[in-house]
Amino acid sequence: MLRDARLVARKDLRIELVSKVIAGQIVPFGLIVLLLFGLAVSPDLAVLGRDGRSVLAQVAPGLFWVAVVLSALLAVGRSFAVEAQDGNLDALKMTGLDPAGVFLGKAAAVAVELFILELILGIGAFILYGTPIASWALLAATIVLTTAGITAAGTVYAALAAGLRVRDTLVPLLLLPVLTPVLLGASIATEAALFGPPSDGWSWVLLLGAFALLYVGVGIVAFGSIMEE
Amino acid sequence: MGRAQSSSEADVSPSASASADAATPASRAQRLSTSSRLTRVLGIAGLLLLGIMLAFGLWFSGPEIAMRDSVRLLYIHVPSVFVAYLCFGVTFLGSVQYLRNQSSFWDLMAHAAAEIGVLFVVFVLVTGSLWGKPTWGTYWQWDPRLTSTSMMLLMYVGYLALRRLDLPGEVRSQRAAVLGIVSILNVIVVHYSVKWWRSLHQSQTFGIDTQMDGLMLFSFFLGVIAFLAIGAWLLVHRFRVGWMESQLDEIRLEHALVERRNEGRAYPREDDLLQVRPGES
Amino acid sequence: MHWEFVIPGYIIVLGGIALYGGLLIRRGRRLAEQLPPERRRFLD
Amino acid sequence: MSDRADTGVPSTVVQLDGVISVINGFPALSGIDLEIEEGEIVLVRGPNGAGKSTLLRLCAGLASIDGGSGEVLGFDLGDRRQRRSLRREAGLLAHQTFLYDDLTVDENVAFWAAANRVEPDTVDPVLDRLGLAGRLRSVRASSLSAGQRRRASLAVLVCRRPRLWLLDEPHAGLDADGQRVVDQLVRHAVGFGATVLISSHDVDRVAEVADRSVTLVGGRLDSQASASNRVRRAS
Repeated sequence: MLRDARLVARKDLRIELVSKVIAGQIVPFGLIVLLLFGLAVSPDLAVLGRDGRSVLAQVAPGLFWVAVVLSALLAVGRSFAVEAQDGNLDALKMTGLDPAGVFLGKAAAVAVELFILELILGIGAFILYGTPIASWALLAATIVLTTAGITAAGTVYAALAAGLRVRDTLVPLLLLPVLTPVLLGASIATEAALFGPPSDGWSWVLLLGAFALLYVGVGIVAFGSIMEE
Repeated sequence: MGRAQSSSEADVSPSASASADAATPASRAQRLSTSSRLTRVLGIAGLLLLGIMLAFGLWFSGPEIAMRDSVRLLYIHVPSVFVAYLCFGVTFLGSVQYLRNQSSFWDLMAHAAAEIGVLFVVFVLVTGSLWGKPTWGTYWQWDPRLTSTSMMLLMYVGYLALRRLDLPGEVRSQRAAVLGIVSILNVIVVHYSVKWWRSLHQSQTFGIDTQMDGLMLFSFFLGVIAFLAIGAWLLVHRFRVGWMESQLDEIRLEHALVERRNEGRAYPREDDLLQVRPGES
Repeated sequence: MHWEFVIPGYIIVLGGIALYGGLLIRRGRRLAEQLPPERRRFLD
Repeated sequence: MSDRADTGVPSTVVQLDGVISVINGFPALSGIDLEIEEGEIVLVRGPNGAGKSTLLRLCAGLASIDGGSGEVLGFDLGDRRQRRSLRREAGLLAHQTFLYDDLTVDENVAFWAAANRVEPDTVDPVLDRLGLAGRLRSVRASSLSAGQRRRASLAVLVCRRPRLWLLDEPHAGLDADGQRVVDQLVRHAVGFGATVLISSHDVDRVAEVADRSVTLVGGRLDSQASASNRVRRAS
């Protein structure tokens, strides 16, 4: 399973390195979303409020994660668009690859891409919204587990819509409501990581971890019956 | 298909077998719809119960002390919640059964239940926010139940969207079954996370000390029974509609098959280069 | 008090059920007409 | 399989009885009875849309079976699990070439070889044999010609050494040299005990390699044209 996962992940990352769709299109998209949020909320709110933080900085965690989720939609879509070309989905079915391995591999490749995207968007949010950072450990844990949750759930739902003509519109409808707990947990934990106290965030990190675990499990168990028919 | 057909007969209308040979005009008319003796009894019972429930809920029972007359909304709100959850439960069960033995009976049942469930969740949300306006002063509160219920609605709207797609039947049923199972997990996770979220943000709870007297409780009870009867009636009919659609698909396929087999006669055999044996078989 | 919320609520819910049920029955009748009698065996 | 081969009695590789296969509501196969024995090379003929590609996909375990019964390589087509196992043992050369456009020939072949658990050192000779040596190997799939894509796809198929070869128009898009290579590979494969099913419009060409031909019309076998229609092996 892990061998297959490594094989698929390496293949997907190699494709990304060559085609640069994530780097060249999806990362800029995320940055545009961040900018637009700032504009829509009004940049004037960047002035400091009573408690020493600007309104923009206060809403920054939520806006950041919404931008990440929107970009992630595109990233998982891309991950399956690659398989849709030239009948590769059929070819994958004809190999001896373990479906669970294919799931883990594709999810891992998307996760790596999302980490890079989050790094860039994070720097963007830091500059645009002017946020402090209180706890690096909490921030790192939040980012890792949130990314795992988003990619695992995203890969499951993108697989459900794989090979359909309406794929691009169906995945957001199916996936976004599901990501509610992730968005909540990530926003609150990030807020705690930025403004403190970190103790408020750790319990949400647990939720993020549980969600990621749940969807990794769902993917491993169900990927076969989703993809094979 | 054959297996599922027989099970659907057994499960849906066990009591209606007596009317099999009746060829009276009345039974002929009733055979042209989705109703049967079972659903007729169920439907009349549901309507009667609903009538009694309306009389008690809107007339005989009095206003509640804190909520005043808006308590009457709860007599239809809570039963709708029951029906919706039961329906999604049926969808879950049907999905599991489909994955286990490819039963198209359960596949159709899961679909039917999800549609009824969505209808009743809409009722839950409408009555919930109509109740919220006089109680909280606003139609929409970021109340955990309201928030997670609306997410649940969206999830099952997505499920129905997947079901509506024009896909090879087996693929669609398979994927819908996986989604039907996963959706229940989502409902649970979303529900608890939203609840936790609100409990952290503000300590204020929206529960109100209710003091329901006997008549109120009775109206409430009637509402639950009536809605369950009506929900079951809708479910059976929706299932039969889906079942007839699948039957029509089968007939269409049979026609297509005949047409397909006749294709050969329509085309001249120009590429028979190797050998042709004349004569009809 | 609050009848202005109660009445619309009941109308929407009961009306919704009636509307959906009505459409369902109509859809069922149409389908039943297209289906040959031996295919409608679930009613027997 | 080796047990059965040792007895010397040809065993049945493909056994279809009244198979119906529905693709998007259309009965692409409308009742096929077909029996193919181990080591046979069978040509599938028929006009466009007769169901040739679907027949090959069915034998590969990719198309659903919606009527009748079928067994391929001993796997029951009606059973999901067995159909999955069949996919691993059959090899399909389809109109689609199963290549990732952004990867080079080398990377594509290496990925599919690893995915099919093929020893990496068996890949090079095959690529040489199919004329994909040298500079071509580091060219991205998107800039290959149709014929070169076909060769790359064929290379993956050859590496897999499937027991059942399903070739959908294998000669289409190939130059004379490529077509000759295909014919040689087919004979070679049969020499190793494989069974081959070829669909083609190039009847003259395939008739040279094929043991017999069957004709598909309207999603089933045309009994008049294909009843035990044995063609003498030209080699």
